[in-house]
Amino acid sequence: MKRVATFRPGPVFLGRLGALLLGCVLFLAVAAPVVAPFRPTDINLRQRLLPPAWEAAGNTRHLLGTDNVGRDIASRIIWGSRISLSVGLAASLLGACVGSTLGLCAGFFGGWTDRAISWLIDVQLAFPFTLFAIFLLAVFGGGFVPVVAVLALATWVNFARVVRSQAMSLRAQDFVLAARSVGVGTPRLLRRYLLPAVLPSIVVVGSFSAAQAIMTQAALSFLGVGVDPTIPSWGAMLDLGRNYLQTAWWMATFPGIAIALTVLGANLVGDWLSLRLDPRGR
Amino acid sequence: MAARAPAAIFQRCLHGIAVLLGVSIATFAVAHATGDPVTLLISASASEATRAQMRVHLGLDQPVIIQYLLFLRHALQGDFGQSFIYRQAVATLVLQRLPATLLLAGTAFAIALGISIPLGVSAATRGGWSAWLLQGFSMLGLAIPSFWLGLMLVLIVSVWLRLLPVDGYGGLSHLVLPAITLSLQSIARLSRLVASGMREVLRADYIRTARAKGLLERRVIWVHGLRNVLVPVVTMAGLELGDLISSAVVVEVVFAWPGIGRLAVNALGQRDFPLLQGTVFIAGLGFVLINLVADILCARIDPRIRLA
Amino acid sequence: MLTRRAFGTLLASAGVASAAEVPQVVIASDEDVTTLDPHLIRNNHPIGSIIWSVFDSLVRRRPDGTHEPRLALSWEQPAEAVWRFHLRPGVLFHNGEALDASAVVESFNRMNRSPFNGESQLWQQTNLLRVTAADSMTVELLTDGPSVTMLYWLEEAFVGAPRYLRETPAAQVGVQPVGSGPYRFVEWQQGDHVSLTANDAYWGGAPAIRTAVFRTVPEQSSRLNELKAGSVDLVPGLDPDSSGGAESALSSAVQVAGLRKMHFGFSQHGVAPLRDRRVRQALNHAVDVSTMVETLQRGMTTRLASVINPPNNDTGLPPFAYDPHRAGQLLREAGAEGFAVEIAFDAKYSDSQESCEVVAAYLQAVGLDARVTAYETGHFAETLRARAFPGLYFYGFGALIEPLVELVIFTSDAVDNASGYSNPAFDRLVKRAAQTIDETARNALLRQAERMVWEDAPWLYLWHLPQIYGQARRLQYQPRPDDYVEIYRARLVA
Amino acid sequence: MSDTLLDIAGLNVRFGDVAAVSDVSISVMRGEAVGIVGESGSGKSAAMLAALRLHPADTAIEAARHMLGGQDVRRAPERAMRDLRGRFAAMIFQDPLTALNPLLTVGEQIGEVLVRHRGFGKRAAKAEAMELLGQVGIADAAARIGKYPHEFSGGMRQRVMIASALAGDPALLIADEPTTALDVTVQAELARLIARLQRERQMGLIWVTHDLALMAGIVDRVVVMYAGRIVEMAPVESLYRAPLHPYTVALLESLPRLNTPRGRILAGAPPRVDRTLTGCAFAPRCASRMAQCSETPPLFSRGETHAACWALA
Repeated sequence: MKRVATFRPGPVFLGRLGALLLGCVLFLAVAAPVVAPFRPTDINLRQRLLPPAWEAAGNTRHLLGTDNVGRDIASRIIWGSRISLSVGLAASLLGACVGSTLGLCAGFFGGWTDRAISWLIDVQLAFPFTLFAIFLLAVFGGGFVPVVAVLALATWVNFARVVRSQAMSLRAQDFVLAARSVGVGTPRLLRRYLLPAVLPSIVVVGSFSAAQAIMTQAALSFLGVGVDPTIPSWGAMLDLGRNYLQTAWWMATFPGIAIALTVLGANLVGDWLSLRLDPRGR
Repeated sequence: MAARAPAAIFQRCLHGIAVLLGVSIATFAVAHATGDPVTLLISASASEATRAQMRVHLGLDQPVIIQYLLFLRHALQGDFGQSFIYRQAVATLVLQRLPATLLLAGTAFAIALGISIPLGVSAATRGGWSAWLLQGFSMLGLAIPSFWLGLMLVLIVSVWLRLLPVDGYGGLSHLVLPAITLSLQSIARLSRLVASGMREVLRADYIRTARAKGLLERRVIWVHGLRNVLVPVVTMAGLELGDLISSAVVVEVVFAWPGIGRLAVNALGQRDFPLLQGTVFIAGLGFVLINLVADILCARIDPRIRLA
Repeated sequence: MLTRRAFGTLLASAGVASAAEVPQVVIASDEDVTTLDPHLIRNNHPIGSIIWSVFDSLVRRRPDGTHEPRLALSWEQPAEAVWRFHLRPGVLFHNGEALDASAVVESFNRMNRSPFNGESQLWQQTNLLRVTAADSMTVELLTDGPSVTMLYWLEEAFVGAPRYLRETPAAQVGVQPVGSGPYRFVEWQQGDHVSLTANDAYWGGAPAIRTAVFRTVPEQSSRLNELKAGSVDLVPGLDPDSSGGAESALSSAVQVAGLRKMHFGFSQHGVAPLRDRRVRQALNHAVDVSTMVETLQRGMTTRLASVINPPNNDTGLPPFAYDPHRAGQLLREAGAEGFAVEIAFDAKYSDSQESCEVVAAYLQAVGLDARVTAYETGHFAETLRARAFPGLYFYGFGALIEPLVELVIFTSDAVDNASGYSNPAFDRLVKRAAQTIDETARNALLRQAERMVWEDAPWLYLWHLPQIYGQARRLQYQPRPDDYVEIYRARLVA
Repeated sequence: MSDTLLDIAGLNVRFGDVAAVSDVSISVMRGEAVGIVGESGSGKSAAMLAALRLHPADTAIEAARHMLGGQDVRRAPERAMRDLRGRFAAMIFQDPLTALNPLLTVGEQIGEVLVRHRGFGKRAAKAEAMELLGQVGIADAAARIGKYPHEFSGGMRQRVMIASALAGDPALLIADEPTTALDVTVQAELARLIARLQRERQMGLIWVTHDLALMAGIVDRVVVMYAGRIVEMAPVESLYRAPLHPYTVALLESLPRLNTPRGRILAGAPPRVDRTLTGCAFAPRCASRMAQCSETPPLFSRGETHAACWALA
């Protein structure tokens, strides 16, 4: 068999790259007030639609140019990271809580609970999610909470399925039987024994779900129902910039890149984590 | 072929129906939480009498449960009622748009399979450039928002290079860009699954036996190896196809593709209950059917699977 | 002045290339038509132009607001509440049926039945009581009290082929329209396009463009790309920023004086301070509309100088100068410094968001706590109709030249009076004007009402929505200010 | 064709820093049956896989001489090796459950060897496969040809494995612990089957096992391996009657006999092969350990028996 290429970026290297990307985004989100040259809402009609600094008509104070009402794109991307990160984290956290608990109960109790929860999982999977998300946001408005709730609706399934299958296999294992034989109550058993055992895979699914949530939030903004467009989020900037693709390409391109890099980072970290926790690299 | 107990298939269908019921309940419940549709259906200056007449006409004055049961009975006969805004039977509207969505989703699905399987297999067996390509596809595929990719593709391929039409529904040339845009995420997911599946299968004893029999490497990998990877791939492919149909809406908007996704988006914006329920229901039905076919396919590939 | 007929024949005989070679003209719009039933159509232009091309009505408005005889050759008002129309002889519907008084009566009565009366507003707006055929070619309309705006609402009262409407199920009528307009219906591919072909038997002469296709392209950048790629000929609804995107070897941006009056409505039932005239005037002074026009609209439009569109507006009305100091003074006088106010807009129109954000900044500059909120399309329409906006709302209204109608919406009981502005003196003035047949007397009353509402500042006056089309260079067509695409008047440059 | 089917001298196999096989020489004549015995981890399977060059590419294999069916394996291109495997030399593996492809029918897994190596058409291959199933003692072959491995018992599956090995009409058959995964009653039956087939077809046979008892009736000569090295080679009778190497002695004593039902258990465990071993690997567990044992003993011969133990020096 042919020899495998000498240098191929191992998952560890990519994992670090992912961590670096996420680290930068986290730093920007936290240090936004200090790092961002302007406030995201500073409107300056005279400075509208300036191209990035390196272009002829660019202005060095606005590194990545300005948008249709003269706000600094770079600052909005820095501030926007807060929304996108928080949406991504909140959605996957909420998804994790709901999904894992349901998964645990389904896997551990089996029988009717398992059948009901699996039915719920199948219904969720059978659902044209994007359409449903648009619908829910149309009904409840595009505020931060509704968006996170809707995105959690998409991510809980990932957690539920992983945790359910793990819980089922763990249930049969000796340390669970031993604990049960010693008379450990079910809630304690779930919390002290099963949860820590499934925690690692929750973390893995968590990073993928965060990536998925950020992507979906951007898509929802594109369809006009994402987080309230007046809040500087990358998705809203992308939606705003799409009509300026030819006349002011930077308005859409830079938020698009920001989303791509963050999601890339989250996926790489996910890959690395899943490899560390399950060496067979499923 | 091992005989498949018909009871097992029936049980799968029952499960499918239960799922479909779940889908319809969810749509119906949320659709009605959205407030009074009549305000949108009638222009601002219509008289109250007209509005009441419209409410009766649409059956909105009956209790919700009755409306749902009515909806279900009709749905089973393929009658999803009249669309408020298009004033046509929802079934005809959706069925008219369904071919466009199926064509787009189907082509994207074919592209995804056509690329993922060979790429995944060669990444697992030969590594080298194919492993790089797979890494690139999966990293970018999941990171680039599909609508942004679509807009960029149109800008480059249609406007600057003038190779393909910008958008719209039509022959093959219209299908290329939207299908590629839509397929990217599926390629990312499927090729990774094929690669990891193949890597695992190649560690199996029967592969060593096949090689000990002096079989050509081609047969060892593509017959002995791939067949064992197919079961997880087919299951995921079923989910991917379903996902393609539902998440095609973004691509349909960018490429002006007259699919059911855009139909539903219009329906949402204007509180068109019947159209919304019909679209989501039919998409859900499609999804259940796809998964059923995937299950049966898996059973044919791996006789050990009992259709439990 | 060129008469209608003369202009038509000129068109026909101008040696237009023969039918075969003339390629189809494609008009791209962002939404698909929801139905082709003439009495159920709710899409406004440009997609609504399909119905206006397939069907004809008694009268139509020329770009300058005057009325053009169509199916009615002439008309008179024998009494205050009676309108009599004499029909044009020899007009045939696309399926061969002949146009006569009974056809008009059939269509008008249809508009009064459910569900059509939910959409067609003729009967409600003109208080129409009865439509009768005086003789085979004369139609009489009886209204409850005088109706000055009859001609305006008749423009949208389309006449369908009577027997076809009676005998065909509603669902099919909505998909297979049969009218008497310059274009016949060919096919409707849902969500993609509607194609029309020239009606050679049209009384005004066969239109020059043989095939017209209205295509649905939701994404604006795709519409512009198609225009530049030459696969689309007309893209209505561009804004100053995107108009640059229409310039190419094959296409250019064509601008027409806009009529739609863009403004922020002050919701009287909302935040208390908004009911005080001084506060409303202060808000008008607080916003530098001239700079917004110069930058956001790239100077491609004009500030609103009155609630009435030119040429009928009173040029003597003083516009609100940008004077934050005066605004602060007025707010202090009214004891309304720093109150919180919501600025709402319809999320469907992303370009309206920029105006809201800029105005919010200006209001914050004078100490108000202004917050911008996006409303989902359905929710926005609902709130508008229920007059339930808590603060300011960004809206565009009245792309028409009809002083009385433009003023009527400010009367307290007008359905479209979304801001809830009510001024009994103003109501009396407008009512009297509506009943004054003598034109000069009526105009004096209108002038007085115009000044009164202007000073009352029920709106934060902005500008006329710039009317910009992306148009292929090969298409010779003078676009209208109201997005209505009269493709039958267009020709292809040889 | 010369009568020597396989001739290996000085074979070394290393996985990374693990010396699985060190300096092994073995040869098999047509019609001869050689047994290779040793505890698990003694390198016997690794040696056999090396014989057919079935190790993954990154395994370090060197040999002074490595002839298989007239080909010099050290320089043979992969294509040539593929023609040999299954045709000249066939292999049977230990666990029939995992060694057969679960998703291909029994008929396909036998037929593919016929198609590949003996130019059979699809239908002819199926007929011949049925015939082969009959030869290995599977009744009602016609009905069972379309069945899948999971529909057969352990013993039956191993018979299918044998049938697919015979399909290539090989000259040399390597059986790598074929009966270990089966229960005792079936083991004896299969052993007799293989022995019979070997006699009928005059094949060379290598029987790899850790079960000394079962091997006795089948093989002519025995090679004992320990920690990757050959510690003793002898004809089967002299091995049983007069084992020379202490390890062989211990192995034989651990066999259950009428008077010592449980046999004497050999103390300790085979050393881990990943440490580079010097001297006699068995020394730590050897009762008659001597100073000299720290050096690697060569093979001393006593008549037809050879043993690597300084006690014989």
